[in-house]
Amino acid sequence: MEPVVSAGALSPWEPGVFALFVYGLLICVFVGSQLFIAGWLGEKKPSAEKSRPYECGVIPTGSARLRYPVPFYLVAVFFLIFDVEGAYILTWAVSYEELGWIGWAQMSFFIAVLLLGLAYLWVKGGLDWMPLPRKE
Amino acid sequence: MKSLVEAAKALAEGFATTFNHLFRRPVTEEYPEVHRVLPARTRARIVLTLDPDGEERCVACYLCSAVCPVSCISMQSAEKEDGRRYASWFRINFARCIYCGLCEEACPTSAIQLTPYFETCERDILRLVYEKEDLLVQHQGKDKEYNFYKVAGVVTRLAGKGEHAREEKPVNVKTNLP
Amino acid sequence: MPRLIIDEREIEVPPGTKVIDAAERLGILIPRFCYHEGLGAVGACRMCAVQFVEGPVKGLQMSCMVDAQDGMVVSTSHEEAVEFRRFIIECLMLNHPHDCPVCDEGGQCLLQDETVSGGHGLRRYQGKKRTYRDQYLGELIAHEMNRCIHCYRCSRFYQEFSGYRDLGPLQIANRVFYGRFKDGPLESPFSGNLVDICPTGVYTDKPSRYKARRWDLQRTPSVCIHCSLGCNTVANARYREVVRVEARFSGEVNGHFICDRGRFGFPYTNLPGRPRTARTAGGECSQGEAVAAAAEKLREISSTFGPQAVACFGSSRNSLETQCMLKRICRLQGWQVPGFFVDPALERRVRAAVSLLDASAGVSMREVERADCVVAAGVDPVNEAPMLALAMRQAFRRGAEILVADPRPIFLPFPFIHVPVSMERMDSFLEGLARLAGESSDGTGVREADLLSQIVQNGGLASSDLPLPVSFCRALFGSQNPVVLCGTECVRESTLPAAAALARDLRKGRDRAGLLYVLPGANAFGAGLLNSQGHPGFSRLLESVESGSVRALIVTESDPLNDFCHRDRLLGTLGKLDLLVVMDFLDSETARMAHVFLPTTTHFESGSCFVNHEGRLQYAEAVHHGGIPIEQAGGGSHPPRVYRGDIPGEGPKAAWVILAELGRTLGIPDRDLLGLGPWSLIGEEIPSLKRLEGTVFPPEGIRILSDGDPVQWVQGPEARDGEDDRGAVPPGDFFEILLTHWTFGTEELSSRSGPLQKVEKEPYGMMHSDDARVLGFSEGDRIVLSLEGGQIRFRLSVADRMGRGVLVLPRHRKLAWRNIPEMPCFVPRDRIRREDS
Amino acid sequence: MIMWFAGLILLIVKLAVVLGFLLFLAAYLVWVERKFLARLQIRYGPNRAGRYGLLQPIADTVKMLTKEDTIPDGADKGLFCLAPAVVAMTAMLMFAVVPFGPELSVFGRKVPLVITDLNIGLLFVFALSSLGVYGVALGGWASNSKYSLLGGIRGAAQMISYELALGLSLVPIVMLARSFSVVDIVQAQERYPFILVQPVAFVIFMISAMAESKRIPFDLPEAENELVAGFHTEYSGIRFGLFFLGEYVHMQVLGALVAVLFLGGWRGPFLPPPVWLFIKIILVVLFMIWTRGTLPRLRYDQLMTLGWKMLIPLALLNIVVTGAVVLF
Repeated sequence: MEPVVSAGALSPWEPGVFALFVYGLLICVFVGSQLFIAGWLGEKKPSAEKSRPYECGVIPTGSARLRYPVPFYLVAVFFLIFDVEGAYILTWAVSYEELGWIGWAQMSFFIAVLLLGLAYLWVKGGLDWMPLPRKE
Repeated sequence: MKSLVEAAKALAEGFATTFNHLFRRPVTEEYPEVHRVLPARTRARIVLTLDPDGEERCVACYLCSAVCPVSCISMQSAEKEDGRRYASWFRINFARCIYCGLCEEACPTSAIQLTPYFETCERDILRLVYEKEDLLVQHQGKDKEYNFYKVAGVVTRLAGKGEHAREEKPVNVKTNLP
Repeated sequence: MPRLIIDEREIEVPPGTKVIDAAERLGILIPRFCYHEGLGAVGACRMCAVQFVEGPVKGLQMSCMVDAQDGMVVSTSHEEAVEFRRFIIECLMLNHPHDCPVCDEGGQCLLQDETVSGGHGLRRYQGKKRTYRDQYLGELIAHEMNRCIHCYRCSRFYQEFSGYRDLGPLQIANRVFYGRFKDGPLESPFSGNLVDICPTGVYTDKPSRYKARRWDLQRTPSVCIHCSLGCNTVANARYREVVRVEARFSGEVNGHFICDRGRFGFPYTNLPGRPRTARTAGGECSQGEAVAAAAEKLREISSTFGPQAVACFGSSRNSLETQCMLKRICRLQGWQVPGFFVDPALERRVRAAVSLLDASAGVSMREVERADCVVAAGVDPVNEAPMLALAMRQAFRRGAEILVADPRPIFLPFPFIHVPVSMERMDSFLEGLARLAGESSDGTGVREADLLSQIVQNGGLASSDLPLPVSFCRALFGSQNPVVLCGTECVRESTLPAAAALARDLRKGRDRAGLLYVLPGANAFGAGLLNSQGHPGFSRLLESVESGSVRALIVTESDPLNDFCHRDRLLGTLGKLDLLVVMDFLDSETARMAHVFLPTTTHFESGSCFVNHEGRLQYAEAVHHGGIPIEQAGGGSHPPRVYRGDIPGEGPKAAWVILAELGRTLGIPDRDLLGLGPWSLIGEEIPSLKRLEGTVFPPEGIRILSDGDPVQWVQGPEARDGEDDRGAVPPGDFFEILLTHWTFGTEELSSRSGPLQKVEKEPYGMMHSDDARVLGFSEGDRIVLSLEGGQIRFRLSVADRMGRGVLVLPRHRKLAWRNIPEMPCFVPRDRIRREDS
Repeated sequence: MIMWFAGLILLIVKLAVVLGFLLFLAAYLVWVERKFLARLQIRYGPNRAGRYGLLQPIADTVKMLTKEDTIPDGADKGLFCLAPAVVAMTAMLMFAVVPFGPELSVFGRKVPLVITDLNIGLLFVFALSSLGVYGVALGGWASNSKYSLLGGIRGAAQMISYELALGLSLVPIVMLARSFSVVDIVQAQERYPFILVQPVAFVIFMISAMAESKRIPFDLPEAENELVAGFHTEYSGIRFGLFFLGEYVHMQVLGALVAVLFLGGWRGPFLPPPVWLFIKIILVVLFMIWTRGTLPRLRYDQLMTLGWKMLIPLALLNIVVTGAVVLF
């Protein structure tokens, strides 16, 4: 594997970070110009009705910054855990050949533990999106 | 496992169905070029019709405006010289009308009728407010025969007291004869 | 107390209650056509049939004809009864025309409701329908006899209830016809009630013909302001226009009915000429600019000439809020105390009336109906307060003896004793009656003949004028519940205490003896309450204007030029003012003279309080929000096709709101004015009404005369200064001119009503036939009355049953009565002559 | 130095062509989608703007540019304006690592037909894909509208959930190619496309990709019949357009990734390599549209169950099995 920033990093001939930088710049220019043109061409007739948040004709009451339902929070936490674990798997994936069967066994154990964790969440109801009717 | 196979089968069936649709002829009728002939009872633009004698049928009884769920009909009734009740002005706001046909159903004189003509679009919303002169048409619409004043029993130029259909001569209140 | 069961629910009702009423108390509305609570039962329509299952009466019976009795078990939804009623409605509909779409009753038609609710949807009868020819019944009522279902309500109301005979049933059997013998306007001033009581569309309201359906109307409880009785009405508006006024039931005031003046008098609020924009000398402007201009000028005048150089003037048609605000502003600004009457004597009479009424004496119209003996002094009920005549008729129908002492020719729709006592002698006549009552209550032997001769002497009557039958005296002495009615319009000031004294004397040894003053104007009572002291009287005010000590006059909803006798003098005086501010909803002459004019709303447009003759505070709710009627805004054709955010002609505001704005512009803190709100405002100005603050206003109003200790509401009139109310009768050959009201054509607001202008009579003067003979006049002669103010021309009518030496003239708008210099007015005979053609 | 500038100009031209093509394709993808979907539903689809409605994307662009751009009361202005840009830019940036052909020789120098050949190409894609979530979540939150908020939260939760499955499904590919570089992965498919050896990974990736791009049947963040338009309810004009553009570029990039990772990328007989890539992208995208025309929207709990209880365990097992098979 080469280092991310190679010696020819600033060369426009290399498909490296410099090209990515220029590409990003181009995208910024494009989006910026779109916004500018729209701001210049767009109609401007503001009114109280228009700027009222849409609620199907009902005049909104209270703040729209509501508290999130708990399941979303749980999803966020699970994602955090599994994403971090995913990072370990990915690092193993590029070097599995060097690590061989031992590495595979270790990773399988790791994945098994991960699956066990998932099963635990599952059994505990962490993945149930709504309170299910409890089976008698 | 079995359910998995079934699910896959169901999915495949679904995809196949939509895929088959690709080769069917579209059912769309391309509206401005193709004008479909609408049934006579299609509920669209409202008209005020005339009775067989060629007089306005509307007696401005306010029933259509009462029954209108969106309150798009308004009028003022008045009396003509000959005793006919008529609408001195009659207004339908087609910007509000939902073409439900309740006015037609409520009309006791068959005056207000819905026609299949629906192309009433305007750029200026005020032009969708139709007055009586815009609404009146020179025919009887769907009901060719009915003539309210022939049966109503009120005195008009058509008929006096006791001269309408199925009416006796007026009672002579000052006679002793039976 | 009979207990009975109706539809499985038990109820106890007072004896004599009809079953139909008992059911209504339970909330069960039995179908009916002929039965009417105000008219009683006749059992003509057969619609209220119910099944009597158990008890003293059995079988199918008319619930309006059966008294509730113990042990009755009634079923209103019994199969047999329902079937019977279905047949009845079908029979009633046999001949009914097919004209609901063009019938004005449609939408408020009892027949329609019962037909639909009874399930009669299809006519099975294939024969010919009976028809009638309709009659012309005048400009108020339209007649369409084909629709009739022969319930007799109209003839019962017209003949039995109100006592007029020109409309009634003709013919027999299936051909019964209700109408007049000949075409012609109805004579009764209560004919409008036919519209309300007719269960179908035989009688419909002609002025509002085809204007609107019931469901389109904005309806709100209102109060009639065309006389002091304060009858309850329902105001109906549509398209920013009041289109109809109907009677509203009030158990205490008017019962079920109102008079035609109240019913058809409203069009003043819709007149095309009604002023809608403020004006200053510079022309039309906004309300705010006009207020600012007035305030600036007022500030200037009061800083130059002192605050006493500003005077205010209201009227008895002001709402109570306006009167209170006017008084408040005057006090806070140090202006002159406001007056409400152009006639100082009338002002004192009203003040006296208000002070003499207390809870133990004052009676409502309902109590007049229950009286068993009525003495009316100086009052002409049909002309001054029509519904009072109807109340007296109900008393008569229950057997009351009625005596009217008045020099004017009096007509009442029932037999009564008319004693044409002159106004001058009225008090002594009443005192005589009081003495009689007092002496008879002693129990000592009373020689009636002596007493009668005493009355004759005291009343200053010729013996031929006194057919005062002994039976009336007996009735008065023997009555349990006598009522004394007294006018304020024409009587002398001393008559009011005399009437009160009579009532007081009659009260001895009885439960109750009522006293009722007919006041001049819808809110004359309020004016009397507020006008306790300090106001100099209108003629003094005019003098100070003439002398220059009063420079500015603020007139709120009042037209002195309409009410004041001496027109030329008033015109000249108003012309001398530096500033004349007029607030009004009428296009009055005074308004046209104003330097600053501010349009106001009528009581139909902003809710207002009015206090009626018995001190009943009633609230008339606003029925619509004002603005030029759509019909006028559209110029007759369809309404304008433009969007606009405002209402055209919405400039006018309630007079008290404008006054408050004026006060605020003059620097009075807001919390002392509008910040108070109407109720606190009234409470602040009339301390006795403070207790009303925050109370829920009951529909029948609040009687502000409290029971218990008679409250001295206002200070009585100050000692007579002998200036205005001239005591001495000129000797011999003088005629006293009595300016009276007529039912139609004299009252300020209703005389602007188009329909009523069509039915009002041409003005004529009245004189005793003996007087006419002496002068060589006869009925129908054109007479000229030459006075200092100018000439008055009128047609003469002679009568036998009236006082001698009086000339009765109506305050009719077509009569030049304002040429009379001042009231009371005595005219030498030689000033009255026949006009030679 | 001259070479450097020449290279720079060449680079800019190349990038502009690629970006232009990307945007053009995104715009016409809208047309393709509407047309294709219409035929699936026995309709014509757009046929008014130009022949066969071919000018429709241009008309849409003009409309979006000239429409009034409203910002609702109480919105967080900065974030509200930023959100659509984030969505559009991350989607476009993702394309940077997709190779669209073998190296080309210009002025004697080799010009690679890829914008940037990062050795962590796949991780770059994951990172940007995660960044894109911000656009949705912030847009929903900043609008001060309840519908938007719900859409935003749903979008965030859905995208992070499927991010996992997406990432894990590619581990076998990485194992096979032994590199994160997308260029290397294409190179590794010289003999056979990975779809043949990794069908399970392909299925997982396909499903996750559709969920990532919030397309039916996974369009819960904008579910119009319950949330009006979800996180972009309050957006109008070009800001809405950027969201839209982002979505279609995202679709295209995901199509390209499928092509590159499983279908051999630009490889193919007869036709030039970029055309092959183009054909493959279009095929994948057409399949996504076909899915849209066929399947109804999932319920939210079904969505989560599919992601967490099926795809993730399956992807994990696939890794273990692949590892064993490859080692063996």
